[in-house]
Amino acid sequence: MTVSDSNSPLARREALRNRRDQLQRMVEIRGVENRIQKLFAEGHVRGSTHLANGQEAVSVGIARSIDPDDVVTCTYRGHGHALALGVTPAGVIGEICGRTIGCAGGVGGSMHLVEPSVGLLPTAAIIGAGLPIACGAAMAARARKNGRVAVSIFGDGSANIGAFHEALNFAAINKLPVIFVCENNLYGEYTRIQLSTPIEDIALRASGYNMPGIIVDGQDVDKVAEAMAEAVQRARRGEGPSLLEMKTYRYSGHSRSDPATYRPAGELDRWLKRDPINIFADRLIAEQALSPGGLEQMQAETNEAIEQVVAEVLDSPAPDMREIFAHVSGESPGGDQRWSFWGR
Amino acid sequence: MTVSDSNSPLARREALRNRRDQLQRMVEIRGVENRIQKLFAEGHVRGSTHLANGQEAVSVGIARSIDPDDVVTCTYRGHGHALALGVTPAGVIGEICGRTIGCAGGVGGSMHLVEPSVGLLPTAAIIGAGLPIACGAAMAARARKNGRVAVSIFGDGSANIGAFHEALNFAAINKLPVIFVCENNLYGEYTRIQLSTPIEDIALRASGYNMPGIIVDGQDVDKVAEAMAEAVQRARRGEGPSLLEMKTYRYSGHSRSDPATYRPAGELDRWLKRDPINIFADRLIAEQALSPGGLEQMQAETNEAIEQVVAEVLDSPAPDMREIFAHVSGESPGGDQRWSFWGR
Amino acid sequence: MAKIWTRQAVLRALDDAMTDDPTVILMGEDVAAAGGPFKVTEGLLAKYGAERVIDTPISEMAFMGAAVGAAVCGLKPVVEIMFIEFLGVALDQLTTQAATMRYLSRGRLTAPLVVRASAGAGQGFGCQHSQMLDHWVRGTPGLKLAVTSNARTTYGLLRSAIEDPDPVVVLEPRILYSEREEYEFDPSYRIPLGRAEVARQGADATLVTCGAMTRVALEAAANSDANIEVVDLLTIWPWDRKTVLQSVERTGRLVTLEEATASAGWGGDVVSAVAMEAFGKLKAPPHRITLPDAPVPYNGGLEARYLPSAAYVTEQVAALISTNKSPAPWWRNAA
Amino acid sequence: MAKIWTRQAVLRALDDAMTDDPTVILMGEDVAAAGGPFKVTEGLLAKYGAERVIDTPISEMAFMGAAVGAAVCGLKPVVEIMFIEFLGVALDQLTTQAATMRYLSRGRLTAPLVVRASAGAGQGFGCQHSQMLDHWVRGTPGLKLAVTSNARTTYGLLRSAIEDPDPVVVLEPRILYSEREEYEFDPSYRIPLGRAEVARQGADATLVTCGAMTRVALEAAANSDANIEVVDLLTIWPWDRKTVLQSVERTGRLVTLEEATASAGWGGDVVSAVAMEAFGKLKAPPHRITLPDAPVPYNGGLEARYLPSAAYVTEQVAALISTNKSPAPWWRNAA
Ligand SMILES: Cc1ncc(C[n+]2csc(CCOP(=O)(O)OP(=O)(O)O)c2C)c(N)n1
Ligand SMILES: Cc1ncc(C[n+]2csc(CCOP(=O)(O)OP(=O)(O)O)c2C)c(N)n1
Ligand SMILES: [Mg+2]
Ligand SMILES: [Mg+2]
Repeated sequence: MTVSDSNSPLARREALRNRRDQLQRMVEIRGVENRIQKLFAEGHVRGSTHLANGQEAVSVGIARSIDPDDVVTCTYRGHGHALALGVTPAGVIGEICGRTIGCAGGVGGSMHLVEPSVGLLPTAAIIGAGLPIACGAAMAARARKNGRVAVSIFGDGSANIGAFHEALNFAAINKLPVIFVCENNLYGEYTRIQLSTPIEDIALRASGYNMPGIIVDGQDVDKVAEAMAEAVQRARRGEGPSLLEMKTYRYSGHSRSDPATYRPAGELDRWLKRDPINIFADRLIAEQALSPGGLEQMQAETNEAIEQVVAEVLDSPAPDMREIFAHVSGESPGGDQRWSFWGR
Repeated sequence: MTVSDSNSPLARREALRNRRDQLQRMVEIRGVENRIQKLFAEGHVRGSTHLANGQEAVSVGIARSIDPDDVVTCTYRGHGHALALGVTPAGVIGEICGRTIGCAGGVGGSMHLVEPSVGLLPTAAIIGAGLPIACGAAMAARARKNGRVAVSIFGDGSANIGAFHEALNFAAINKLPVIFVCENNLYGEYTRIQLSTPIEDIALRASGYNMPGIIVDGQDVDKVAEAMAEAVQRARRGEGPSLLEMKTYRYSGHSRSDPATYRPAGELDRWLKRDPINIFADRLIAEQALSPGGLEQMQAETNEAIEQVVAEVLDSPAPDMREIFAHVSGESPGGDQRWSFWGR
Repeated sequence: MAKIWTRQAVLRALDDAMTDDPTVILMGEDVAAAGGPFKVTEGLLAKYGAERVIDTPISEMAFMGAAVGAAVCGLKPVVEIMFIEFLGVALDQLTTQAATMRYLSRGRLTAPLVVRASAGAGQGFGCQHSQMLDHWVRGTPGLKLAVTSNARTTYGLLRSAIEDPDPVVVLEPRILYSEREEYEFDPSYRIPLGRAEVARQGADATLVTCGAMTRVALEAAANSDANIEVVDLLTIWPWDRKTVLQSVERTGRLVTLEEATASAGWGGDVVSAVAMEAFGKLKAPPHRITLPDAPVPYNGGLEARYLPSAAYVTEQVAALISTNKSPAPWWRNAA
Repeated sequence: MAKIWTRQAVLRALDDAMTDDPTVILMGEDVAAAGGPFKVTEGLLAKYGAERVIDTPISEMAFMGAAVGAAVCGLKPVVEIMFIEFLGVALDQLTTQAATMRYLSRGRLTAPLVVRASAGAGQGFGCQHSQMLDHWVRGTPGLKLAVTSNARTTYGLLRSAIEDPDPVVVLEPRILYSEREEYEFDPSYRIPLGRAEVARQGADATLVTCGAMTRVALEAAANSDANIEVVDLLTIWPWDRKTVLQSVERTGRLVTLEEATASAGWGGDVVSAVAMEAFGKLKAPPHRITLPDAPVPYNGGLEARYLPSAAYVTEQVAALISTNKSPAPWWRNAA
């Protein structure tokens, strides 16, 4: 079994109904991130990459709580979310390696993952850009009266950019079905949150928009999913947006070149003790949905499958030069591939 | 006695120590605004003008609580603030009529009043622009350790723009000596606040920045001044920024062409009953600082003086064509006029 | 034929587009209940309801970004930026997000939104409310940029912009809103994006222009002893090389008339393209008439001098034709 | 002489300026404690303290605006915009507020701030982190805009920018940070803003360029059979007409090499100015080498093709000289 291509993004998404598959997806995210770090060292990755090891419960918790028809905007730190939402490991790794097999055909790169069939708009490299875009997706959903919601995922540091404020206010005044998910991993680049933000909990800001602001344990996939489900229901009922703050942690530095020496001693270790994969694996074992030792086996299998994907990716072609000109505008070559949300 | 040119902006500012002069300044603002409306109808004013009748207590309350060395940023609705801070009626009316006698030499217009000698930076025509600029002025003051503060004045509608959020956060995290003054006159252009903002009190948003947020009766010049004085002291003590929300009302429409038909019946009347000039005049009479009938006499005298200023302005020259090219950059003609804050 | 105000043409184009296509929505500050700061959306709220005609908070980033998201998800948002300067707080959503949507999704997602913005000088709005600023957007791959020049082109360009599959910016010279012309609305009328118009035929020189400068150019041509061809670019990105080149090949002389400083104006692009492709056909150096390198002044006399007048344009073109040399701008001596 | 990295030149320029002038402060995301995302401010926090080297929240509008206010009140802020694209959320403060401060106050107030931004393609950062975007700023009255091309010009331009009485944007091609050259720091060295340099003398054609394209131009010239003069513009607004015109009058041919799409690039302005003023001296049409009208692709092979290579430039210039016709760009056949 390979982790990828046997499964479509949609099928991968549907699989998340199963709790064991949720764990497997978290393991997959961890494995892919680790492998990308290695691919970078091996010279297969250009520019920058932003890993999300440690934040897997947020990704999977969100993905399992919304439908593939719901729309998601997200940032450059998007590998985990893309995988959780359904993008295949080949789609992610392929994109990061600049191959046609990548989810953006290799012209986007690590910061621009995309998969319309599971609701993922191109992840944005500009801080704050995704929040207003999610508002617009929510407007479109409401206009269609189809009960769809939009989710915007961003970081703690991004809660200081103007677009955050404008989007939350805009969503609140229009009672839009949108859920703002702040992944508070305590750092924006190399700066700890208390040096950039005069409050500890981003969720507090929700009150300035008369919107619920909920603090969530981002290391527990069930807690994430519960909080999400509640916000999603609220949105679907027409009661408007919510701000969820996921307390989480990134194990790696900000980007590929960051050793994260700015972190206080012991902080990483404390977070490792609340590793989201371990927490969930232990719970599944308690639920008898996983046998003791099952996690280790799952990890081994998954990593092996990822190796196969990597081999496949590295074997696969780079885009043709003509792709430079394709899909720039409606007049460009490339043909009409238009995805129609909710038009199916 | 003319209201203008016998007095420098600085002298006019110093005069505000006197309570009777404070009332007179409020009366002057009202008179100038009314006269500008007429000047517009008479064809002497181009573009747009934004009057602040009804908001005079905010202007004078702020101006009397800070020193001429403190720095102020403000918006296109700035005639009243400029007059209160010390700009002469000739400086204001002259600018609005595009004459060299205007405080920006007639090249700025109604939205761009300026007078460095009393701390007024050019008023900005872009919503939100003044808030970050005030933060910078506060940084410069702190760098000089001179105890100066910066004040940024803006409207309720402006509390929804990204720059508001970024500036408040920036000021808070840096504990800058800056006071954010929101004139909540219930409308942003033709839109009532509850249609653009999901909360009633802008002051509430201060909590998102761990900053005091104070609601102030903006029709009472003493209340405005007290709240300002407290915030200014806090800032001078190094305790950081404050957000003050002045509850006030503009009697006119948004700009010269707006009849303000969107206002609910009776609203204007209710506010007129709490007219800031009457409130303060009554108090001065009670304090025996003004004789009964003193207000009417003051109004008559002031309006007469304003007429003289108008005559003077309309008699005064338009700028020479060469002013188009003056002061564009350091290489432009116009000579070095550089004002040095705190360098005196 | 009726006399039509340009602002009526905006309204009519929006109205007709909303009738034809139920996915068209309008967003902006005071566009709904108040009928628009320039009264170009009057009556649309009553006709189409609050889900389609939407007053926004003062949050250009929010509603520009919302337009991107709504467009991707199947609506056709038409956003009003009241004065083009306000794009300075929201440019990212347009040039970085909307413009790359199709590219990054390999054609699977597009952002067919329209940004309408009033722009330009002449009315005493001062230096922060009087610029064209097309250079902020021009040349961005994935976007289109048009400028209206009267009621007819307003209608024709707006209808095409709203039907375009990509993000389009339409600059509406504010000064034209209250100008009138004989024009009969035709709901099927379109001006294809990317196509220029020969607004007046002539043999001695090609005067390429757009926006409010088009009427200046036409007046200049009418008052000129020379026989001047006037080309209204209409779409300034991507612009119609063919029409311009054909005209210059006929006249042998190229003059651009731009409401922009020289280093920001589109004329550099047009002149250089013509120089590259029709060098041998030019009888005289190409010539640009632009604004001086200074902010827009408020005072009426200064603003009138700051903007190219018809008389000045006539004079400049005449000098070019008679000397086959590029004449100096008026400020070379004045400044 | 020592081998100097370009990033060291940034650091040294900032360091020397801060030593010479106690009003110089630095602001930006991670410029202080972390020494800068590109490590060009390392050690400055320790040396000058937290009041002068300031880490900011992710709030470009706030710190760009704060720079304006601080500059007006007597400081000399040097702001880092990590990637020039981020200016898309803060452009207003620069082009509308800072740029009009002097004008609106009739010379009483000025905003002598410097915006340093990394810019340009070549490293696989993708289409939202790889543009030059100088067209957002170019032509704005009251601003200046320079582009560095190596360690020496980085030092010389930055020192001048910091000493300039007006707001200056300095674009630093990111790809150059990790390039080295022989250079000896001289704390008194300055490159006056507005002055171009003849980087290589030649007689057959003038190749005008700037930024990372300067080394491409020099390599192209070195590999060419023709004798190509290379002019490094350095300041692209306002740019040095005299140096360019003198060169073109000598060589009779003008080629611009721009890291921009044609409709956004500065070359249109340069070509049109030269065409206006030196039309009779041109032996061949002026020619522009630009990027194709497409976003910057991520894949390494595509990005390398997307950017003009030295070989391509050599070829284009050779074709121009041999045919005295403007050669077609590579993509005319490829696309
Ligand atoms: C407008 C803008 N400013 C700055 C950046 C550079 N930048 C990229 S990631 C980042 C930190 C973001 O921190 P946070 O929001 O906490 O997200 P995290 O990376 O922790 O997931 C910054 C400053 C950017 N991409 N866009
Ligand atoms: C960025 C920006 N967007 C929109 C405008 C247009 N505009 C000018 S005044 C105004 C309303 C402002 O309302 P408020 O902040 O309440 O101030 P008030 O006019 O009531 O004093 C608007 C939307 C602008 N100048 N700048
Ligand atoms: Mg973070
Ligand atoms: Mg208001």
